[in-house]
Amino acid sequence: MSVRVGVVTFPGSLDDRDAARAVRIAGAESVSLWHGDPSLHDVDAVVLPGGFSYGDYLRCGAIARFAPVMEAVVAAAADGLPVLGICNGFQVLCESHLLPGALIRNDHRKFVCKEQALRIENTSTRWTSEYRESQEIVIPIKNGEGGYVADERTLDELEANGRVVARYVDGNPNGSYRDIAGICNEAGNVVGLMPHPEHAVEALTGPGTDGLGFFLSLAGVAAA
Amino acid sequence: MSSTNLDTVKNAKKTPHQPQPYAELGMKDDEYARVREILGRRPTSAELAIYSVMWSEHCSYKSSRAHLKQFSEKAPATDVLLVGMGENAGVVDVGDGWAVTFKIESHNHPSYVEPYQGAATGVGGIVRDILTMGARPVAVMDSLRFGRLDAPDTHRVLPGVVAGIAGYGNCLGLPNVGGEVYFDDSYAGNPLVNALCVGVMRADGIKLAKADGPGNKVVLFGARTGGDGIGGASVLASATFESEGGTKRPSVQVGDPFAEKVLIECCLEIFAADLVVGIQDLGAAGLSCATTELAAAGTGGMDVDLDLAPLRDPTLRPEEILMSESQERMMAVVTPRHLDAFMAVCAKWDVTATVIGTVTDTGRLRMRWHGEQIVDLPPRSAAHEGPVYERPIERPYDQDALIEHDGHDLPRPRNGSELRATLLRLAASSNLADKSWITDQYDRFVMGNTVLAQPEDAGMIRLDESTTRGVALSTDGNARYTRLDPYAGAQLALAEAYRNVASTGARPLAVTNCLNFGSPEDPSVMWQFTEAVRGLADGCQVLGVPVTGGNVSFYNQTGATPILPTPVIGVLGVIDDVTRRTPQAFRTDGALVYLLGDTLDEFGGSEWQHVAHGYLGGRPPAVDLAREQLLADILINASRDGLIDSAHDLAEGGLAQALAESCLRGGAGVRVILPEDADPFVALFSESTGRAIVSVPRSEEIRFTDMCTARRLPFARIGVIDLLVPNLEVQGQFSVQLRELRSAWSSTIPAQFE
Amino acid sequence: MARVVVDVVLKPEILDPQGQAIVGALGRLGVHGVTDVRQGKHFELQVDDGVDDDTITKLADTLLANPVIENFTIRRV
Amino acid sequence: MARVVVDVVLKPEILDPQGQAIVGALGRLGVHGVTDVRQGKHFELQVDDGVDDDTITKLADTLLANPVIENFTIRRV
Ligand SMILES: Nc1ncnc2c1ncn2[C@@H]1O[C@H](COP(=O)(O)OP(=O)(O)O)[C@@H](O)[C@H]1O
Ligand SMILES: [Mg+2]
Repeated sequence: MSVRVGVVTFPGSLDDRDAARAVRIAGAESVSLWHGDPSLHDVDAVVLPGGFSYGDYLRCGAIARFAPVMEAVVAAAADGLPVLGICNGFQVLCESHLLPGALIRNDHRKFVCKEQALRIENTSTRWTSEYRESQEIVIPIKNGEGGYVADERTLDELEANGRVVARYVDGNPNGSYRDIAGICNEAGNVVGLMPHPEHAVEALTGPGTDGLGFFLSLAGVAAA
Repeated sequence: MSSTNLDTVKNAKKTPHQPQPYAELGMKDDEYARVREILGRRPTSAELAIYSVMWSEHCSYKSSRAHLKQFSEKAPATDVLLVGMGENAGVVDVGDGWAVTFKIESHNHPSYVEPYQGAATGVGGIVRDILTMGARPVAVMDSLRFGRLDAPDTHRVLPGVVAGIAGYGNCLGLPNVGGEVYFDDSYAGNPLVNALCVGVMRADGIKLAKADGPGNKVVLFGARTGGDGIGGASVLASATFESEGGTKRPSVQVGDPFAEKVLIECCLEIFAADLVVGIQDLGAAGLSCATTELAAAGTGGMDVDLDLAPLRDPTLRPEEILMSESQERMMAVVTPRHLDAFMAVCAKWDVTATVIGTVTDTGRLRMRWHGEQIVDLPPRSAAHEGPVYERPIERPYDQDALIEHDGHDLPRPRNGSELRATLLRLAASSNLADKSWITDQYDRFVMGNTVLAQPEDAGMIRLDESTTRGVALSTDGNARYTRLDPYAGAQLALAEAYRNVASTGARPLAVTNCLNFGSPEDPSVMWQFTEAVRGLADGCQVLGVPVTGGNVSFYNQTGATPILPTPVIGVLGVIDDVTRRTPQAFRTDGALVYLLGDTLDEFGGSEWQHVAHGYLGGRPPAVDLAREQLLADILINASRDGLIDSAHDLAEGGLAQALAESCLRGGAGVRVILPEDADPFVALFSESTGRAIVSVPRSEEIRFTDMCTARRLPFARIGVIDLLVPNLEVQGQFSVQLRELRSAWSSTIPAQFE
Repeated sequence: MARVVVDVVLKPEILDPQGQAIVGALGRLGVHGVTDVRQGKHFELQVDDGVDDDTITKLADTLLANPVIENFTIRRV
Repeated sequence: MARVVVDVVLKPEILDPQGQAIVGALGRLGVHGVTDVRQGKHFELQVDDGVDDDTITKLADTLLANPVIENFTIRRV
């Protein structure tokens, strides 16, 4: 039986289709989860996709955090359910306190969409085991509020425990502290990532297929 | 508001001589007289509101309608058009049961007043037009014109416009796949913001804007109606900025892209369940437009209870409700049987939906307010029978002189080092420079179907992940050419968009257009306009691509000085296998670079004339539409048969700029050998049309050249790609390192705004 | 050195999608009794003592607020 | 009915690119003597009389501000 991955749709989610497609291309089954439904329908993992939930008018992810589905996600994450938050999903994870820190307005104050190089620094999470240690990948980044911030202590702690999952290389696109592109929780099942691996799963429509590893990792780990 | 000072139909009959502010609403004496004649009495103030906005230039096309007819009269025979001009947007059959709808529209004046919101709501409006046809919007493009790059007003307007397009389009989740940005003094004080949207549907899912079936319910859904944008349609779009003065600024519409995103998903669910008889978006002229147009196109009558319209501001008067341009609203006609299901979908998406009326067969649009009749009119008279003007037309007095002083004696670069400097200077000029400071603010990946996006010659979108079928789109317009010869200028814009689409391997199918001009009351502007329309209609006939719709924007001027005449033409093409698309980048080591087409000494209106000498004169490059068709055929066949690795059309800046762009895009060097008999300056910088450069892998060279020979397309082998030596080298003339070229090309725009 | 606060709010007739989004979220949060929210911008300025009110008004009118759609208030604190 | 204002500002240690951009623009505008600008958010709430300060504090702390990066103040006006 293939792995079942839930993809949450909040009002204003945009990359939910792409995330579902990435899940399918990786050989898993995608299951749509609706923000207002508090059940996770027995999925093996959850993706919180990119977009502008509730318009992101107040603060990115601030309102989505209160959706009924998030209560279930928070509880299941504590029990080890793999959760990947991409872009807006990362913001939702921070607002929900599943991950430390916050994402603020890009330092250049513009939305930025481009192909971005990253280095994968932790390959032991549920979402990154397909990558080689220090592997450099190129996937799209697109955000207006992608600057990762946290206090020094938190940052030091993240670094010390290998919880920086991915770091920007060849230039920091948004002013993130310590070039951080993605982090995980202590257990490594919850990962937040600003760039978009789901837009790099087909050579035809993305910069390549470097993003597929996130989805393959999950399929592999869960199958093991 | 008490009903004592309410202007009812009864009251209007009793007080025929009561003075009415029709002039302030932009109506002429004879227009007002015609309304009285139609109604057999004076209009109520609500009726006056309806007629004044519906008969404004913006909504009634009163100055242009007589001329736009040519697009139908000269339309080429085609079986791809499922819905032609006259609906919210045209629909084209792209094969396999798929249909595509696309349209471009202007939001120039609002974008000057409030750049962010003006541009944002421009995107929102065109997206609703596409949605209304029953399609899922799948991509947007934007065609922009500003004053000089270093002008203070450009610094006020450009960042806001770009952020507004980005803010709205990105939040809707629509990839932005292309557009244009040009700078010219004539747009200082009157920028152009034209937004295009394309949507995809199954051919049997087309929806139309009609209120059919007496007894069916009229539902207003989406955002609540507020006091924003009141008078926008007639005041903002039909008068010059000056007359509004600095103090009493018109109110501006603020967009809510989140509300629109939800509205899109809600509508698509409603369409999928087949719950509407007819549907119309609320754009310019808001409820006035939606009710009159729906009624006019359907059974013919409608009763509306205006009290039921959900309001954001409870103090609004009925006239204001009718004129409000609040965004993110739609109107649907729903059978009583489907009403509950319709409402349930709206509730699921948290979209406010309210029945405000009923379809009738009375032939009258009737509205009530606080129990009183305030509107009773024949809807066609407002929607379709507005005034039509044959405005005076006069060729500008300076037109001959402009052509005669063709700049043939302007000093030209004479040696390799001067040619090199010219290449770098042009590449760094505002119109040719890298636009990624702008386009990097647009999401081009969302939805996962973007096959090509800016800076490619055309944007290309896969229709759906279940198919390899796709569409390609390009918008083009060269206002300097059009100033020199508006008939040719419109055709050159058409030809360029057509060529761009073909360069990617897609077959051009259909056309949309946005005609941006000065005041139609100025006979020389009207001459430019009519020449451009004639040129476009004739060009479409020859190329066999029908005009499916578009938009006219008049009164683009500062004081008495009009903008350069700017027809922006969008061409849509179809490709059955997107994996065969041809990109622009040089990418194959050792591949041979061929120049297709003929190069003549043509510099009228060229970028070189403009940049090197600040000059505009002469004739624009000659149009040869038969050649364009032949070139397109070759590009499409070569793509299908895998004969070429890259293609790039030649336009502003000529061969030199095209080579530079293909090199920079691929990070690949090229060694160019110009034809022996060629004048190097002309070869590199002329803007002759009907040309493209392609790169041909050595293994395909014979097949490719045989095809060109057989079809009699002139071709010349001009160089070879070198992945190891990152230079653009023109042998015997000069060599430029790509690093130097890239830095010249890519620093111009950031230097202004960072 | 003085501290000056400039608050910028949308004009009442202008749609405030941000405020609306918050009102919408309140119900889900279980907060009752908040009937309307408008969202604006808040600026805290450090100014030299010589800077007069006119200068700050000009600053607010040209840079901090967009007078086409926004109003502002100035407070010295 | 009461009006309550909540102002939210980034904590001092968090970089404020928008405030910095305004400081940068001041010079070009010819405004001198403004040495620092921080940009935050300003909320105007209409609340029923029964709503107490605790409720508003909770609202500010969970929804209007993100305490990881922001501080807030509450004023009844
Ligand atoms: N330049 C043009 N070429 C062809 N059709 C046009 C042009 N300008 C306007 N039209 C058509 O006239 C009709 C009314 O246009 P418009 O008022 O822009 O529609 P909307 O109601 O969406 O604002 C549409 O069908 C449009 O396609
Ligand atoms: Mg329309």
